[in-house]
Amino acid sequence: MTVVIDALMYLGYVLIFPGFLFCFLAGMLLCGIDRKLVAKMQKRVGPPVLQPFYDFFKLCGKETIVPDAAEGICFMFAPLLGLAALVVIQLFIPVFGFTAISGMADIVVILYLLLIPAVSIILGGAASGSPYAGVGLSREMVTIISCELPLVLVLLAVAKTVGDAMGTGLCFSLRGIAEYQAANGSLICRISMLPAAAAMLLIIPGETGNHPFDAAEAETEICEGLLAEYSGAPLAVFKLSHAVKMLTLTSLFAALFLGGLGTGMVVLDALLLFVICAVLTALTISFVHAVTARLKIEQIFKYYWTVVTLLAAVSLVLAWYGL
Amino acid sequence: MILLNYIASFFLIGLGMYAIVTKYNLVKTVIGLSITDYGVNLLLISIGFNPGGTAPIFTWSELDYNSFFVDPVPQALTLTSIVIGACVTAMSLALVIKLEEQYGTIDTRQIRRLRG
Amino acid sequence: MNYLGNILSYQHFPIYAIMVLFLGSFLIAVFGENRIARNILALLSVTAALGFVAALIKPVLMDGEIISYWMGAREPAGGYAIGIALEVDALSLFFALLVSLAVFVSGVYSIQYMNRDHNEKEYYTLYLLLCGGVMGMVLSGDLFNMFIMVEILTFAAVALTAFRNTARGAVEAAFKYLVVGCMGSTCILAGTAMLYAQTHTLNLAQLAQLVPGDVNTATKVAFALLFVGFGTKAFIVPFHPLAADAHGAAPASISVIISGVLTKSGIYGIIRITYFLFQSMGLGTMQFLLVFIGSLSMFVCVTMALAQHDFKRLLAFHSISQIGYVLTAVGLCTALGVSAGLYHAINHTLFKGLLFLAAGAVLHETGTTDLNKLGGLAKKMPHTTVLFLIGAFSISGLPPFNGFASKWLIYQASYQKAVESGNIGFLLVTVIALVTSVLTLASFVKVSHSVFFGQLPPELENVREVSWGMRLAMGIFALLCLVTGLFPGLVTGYLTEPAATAVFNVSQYIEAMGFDGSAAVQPEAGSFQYVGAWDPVSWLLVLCIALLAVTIAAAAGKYGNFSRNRAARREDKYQLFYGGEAQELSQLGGDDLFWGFKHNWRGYFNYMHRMHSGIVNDYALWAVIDLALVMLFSLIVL
Amino acid sequence: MFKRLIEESTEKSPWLFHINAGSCNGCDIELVSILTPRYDAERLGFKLAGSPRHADIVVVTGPVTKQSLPRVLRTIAQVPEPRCIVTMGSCPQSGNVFRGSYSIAGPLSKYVPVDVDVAGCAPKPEAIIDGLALAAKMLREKRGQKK
Repeated sequence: MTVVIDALMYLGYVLIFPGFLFCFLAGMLLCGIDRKLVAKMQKRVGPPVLQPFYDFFKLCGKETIVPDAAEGICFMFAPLLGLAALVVIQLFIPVFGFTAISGMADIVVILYLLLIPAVSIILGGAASGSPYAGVGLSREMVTIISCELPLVLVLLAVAKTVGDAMGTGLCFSLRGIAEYQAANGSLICRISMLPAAAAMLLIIPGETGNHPFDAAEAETEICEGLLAEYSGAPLAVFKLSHAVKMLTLTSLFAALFLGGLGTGMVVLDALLLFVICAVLTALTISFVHAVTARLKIEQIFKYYWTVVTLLAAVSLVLAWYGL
Repeated sequence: MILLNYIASFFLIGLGMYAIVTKYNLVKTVIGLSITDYGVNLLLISIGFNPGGTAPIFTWSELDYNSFFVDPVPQALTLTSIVIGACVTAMSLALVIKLEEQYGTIDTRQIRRLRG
Repeated sequence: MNYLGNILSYQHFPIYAIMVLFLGSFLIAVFGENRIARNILALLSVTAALGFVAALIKPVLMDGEIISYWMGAREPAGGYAIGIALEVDALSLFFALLVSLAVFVSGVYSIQYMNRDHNEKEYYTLYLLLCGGVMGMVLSGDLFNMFIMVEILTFAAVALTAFRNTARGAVEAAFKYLVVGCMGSTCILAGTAMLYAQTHTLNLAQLAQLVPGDVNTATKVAFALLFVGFGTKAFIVPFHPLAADAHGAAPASISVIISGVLTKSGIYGIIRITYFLFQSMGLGTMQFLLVFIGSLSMFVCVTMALAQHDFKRLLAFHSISQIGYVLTAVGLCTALGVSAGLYHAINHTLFKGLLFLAAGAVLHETGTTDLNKLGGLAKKMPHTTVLFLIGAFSISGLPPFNGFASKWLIYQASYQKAVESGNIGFLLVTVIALVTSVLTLASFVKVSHSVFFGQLPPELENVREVSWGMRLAMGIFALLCLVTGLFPGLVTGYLTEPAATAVFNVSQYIEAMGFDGSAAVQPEAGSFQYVGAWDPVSWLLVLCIALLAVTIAAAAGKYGNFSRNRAARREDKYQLFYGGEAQELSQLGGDDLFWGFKHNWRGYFNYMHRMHSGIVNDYALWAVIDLALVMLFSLIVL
Repeated sequence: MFKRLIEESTEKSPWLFHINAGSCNGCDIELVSILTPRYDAERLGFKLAGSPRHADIVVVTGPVTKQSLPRVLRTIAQVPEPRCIVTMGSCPQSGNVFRGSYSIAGPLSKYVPVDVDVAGCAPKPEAIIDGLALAAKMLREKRGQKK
């Protein structure tokens, strides 16, 4: 009997919270808030907050065209894989004290799991056979490389700080990080973590491929790159994935640096997480979008491997000497 | 074991490597390989040499702690090494012939289709 | 009956495993004219070798026994080992398992892969000679014997590199490999000679007993010579260009052996001399040497691979990059590090074998491996594509494949080492390893786009899927990639941890041969403790549930509702969008795909391109410089 | 319910793809101007898509020259159903001052059924938004017809 209840609970985690339903609603709302905020910052009225939902459902109702040159199975299956992988990452990221199945993976695993959605979009685009997708693929991959180095440094700095405090030297476990923060307050209160948090904030728009780091999906330049040949439902799934990725990265930030804010009640925590994610989105994605122009791909690389990496490295060195 | 032998054999090894590094002629490269081999052979044979020792031909019953003989193991090793050296020379010369056929030259500076 | 029982005792299995391969080689040389006889002989000997090695798992890896085998029953006399010995501890057997597995799969693949070549007889003779050489080397308990086997395998590898001697650059690659490889072999022999001069023995166990207590200039020089000699076999930096040349020219089944097995034999040699003969791994400087060379190989080769546009050459550079991971992990000198390194060694054999076989399949069907001439093969070779992708994901370390499991351990080991030793340098190693991993992913994205996705050039319209035998061989590797990735506990528990324990148990190794091992210096091993958590099976389960949910939702929403009418597909609607123009062939070449990255590093890339000049003298010069530096290093620190 | 959601959404999220068929750029600039803060068509869900595969509404400007005709038709064919075709400015509707020129193949309605004509040279942004909103309504009807 307990087995059945356990199984149902896990199914609930996957399907409702923090799985699909939460991802879908929260991600789409974040996307809507982002668009509204950018519009407000540009003195426009902007689309309704529910606009991403309209877009999603409209795309679901459109015809799906698979080009003759495309490899059909990969082309159609890649979006689904990417979405599923993203939702699974969201499952692993602890929601303050609520660590449903976070014990299964640590931060290095998260680092690699974050590659799967990117790889799936790359494979889908490559399978379409479009030369625009080829250019997009190249840029997407370079963006990933750019973000990887600072992200690695940030994660290592967090691991070191938490590990020092727990006496084990280093701690990769997400559950460990969540528990440490629940007991000792958020990591962002430590001096050594401030540059890391700043670096992480700068990484978020790059990882999600938002403006100004959206050279890979430059719609005016290379016809949205990897998505050039996608239409209808698969495109809807990719747009959804993009929204969920925003949620994932902002909640990863919350889990790494703001873990001490939890109230202990799951429903409240979920709401709190959403509010934090929205604030972070406004800060990192909308604001940066409104004030900058798109960077060229080699500028993105240079920016991440100099400024952001330096920030993260400072944090790591500070953490190394126990500040 | 005499220090001079060490010096001589390492001189030979060094000479061989010098030839491999500086000579642009394939045949000279092969000669360099051979010289390196000879250097090692000299090293091996001089290790086993005992001044005044007898030939190492005994049966178990004859062997006692007073017998003074040249160490037989390095000689066996040297024989093997000479054979291998001959193989290296033969094989590399065969390859040189093939290279000459395909590239029309035996200058290493022009045999560089694989690079980067 | 008793006699038969004696013959079938597992004590004899190591020599049988070596013998069947050499025997097969000679028999094929004699009777190999007949195609069927040749194939049966080759398959029989590789299967038998695999069987003999597999039969040793129980006593050696699980029960921890060390098999010592004196050829001709010549036991040591008067305290000195005169006879030739085989000594099989968990480490040797671990590598022997890798060898026999790779050899077996590559043998299965060869049967149909080589059917368009002439001189198949010579191919199989040399092939089995190569396999026997590697097998003999890892099972040997005698330094000179190791040298002989190294020579045999170098010879066979050189000959096989030049096997398709009409192919572009095959002979050139073989010659370069021969020159530098023989310099390496000569170094090994010189080192052996100098050790013999000091200790008057060639037996590894006895050397391990005598050498560390008597470190003088001669043994220090011998260390440098042996290290560089085995380094050439492992193709670690600065010997990596040779690997690239050799892999590019050799048949794919040989590339599997060279990258999966021959490089491992070099790593095996390095472990033997550093951990066992000189017992120097306790020294921080010695760890620095291994980790430094390993990290350098890791990074230099992955960047070199990004600049390649030949499928097999690219794979070759990646091969050395992964060897860098193995060497780095082994050089950390912790139980977790060695275990992680050996785990990565298995995985490297599996995924790199798979990738080379996939490259071979592409070459077999299309006749080229130039990334700029290929494209869109996924529609023509769907199975090969899937198998290639499994290999590519494995090597880039995407969960749940095996590359991730071992890399994950390596990151932990290096970071733990950094924290424990307080040395920030090891932290850099973790960062380099993580960045290398994502660069590896980048270059495999490039390959999959340039070869399997994108558009199909019209001249490849008639390409077909490869025959079942080749797919079977790739399938075995792919399955093993998945299994070793999904059950890391099984691999570490039964294979790598016993082997890692053996690495740190030098005195046992010495005593198994009847010598006194009480004085052996053993470094502090630490425990196999993980700082993170990774549960691939549960993860896969959750992913499957998620994927199922998405798929059901998609199916309910008529997701796959698109036109499958072939006749309609010629219409404009189903052509690619080219800004309004009619569809034409436009495939992005592999050369400069990651321009944004390369542009920022153009100084480095241009410099590397100039350095890899392709002139054999330069490579020989690197070898000499490397030797000089290592010699200086060992004279100072050892 | 799902069906109704889709039908509701179809009207509220029309994405535009703009084809210049030999236009003088006057209309093109006016089209972009509807997305500016002053007119902000994004509040109705309008968005410029990068690729015809993503679009719902194809906006054609220019008199459809002989050179551009096959490209225009091909691109329109690549837009997935349901789709609306909007001609903007007088050129694609009548040929405007270019009418009768040797190089003009237009008007566009000779080749494909045009749903909405927004007249003017160039049309006012208000007119454009009005026309596009009309096209968005037609999108919903078209979807209803298909089912």
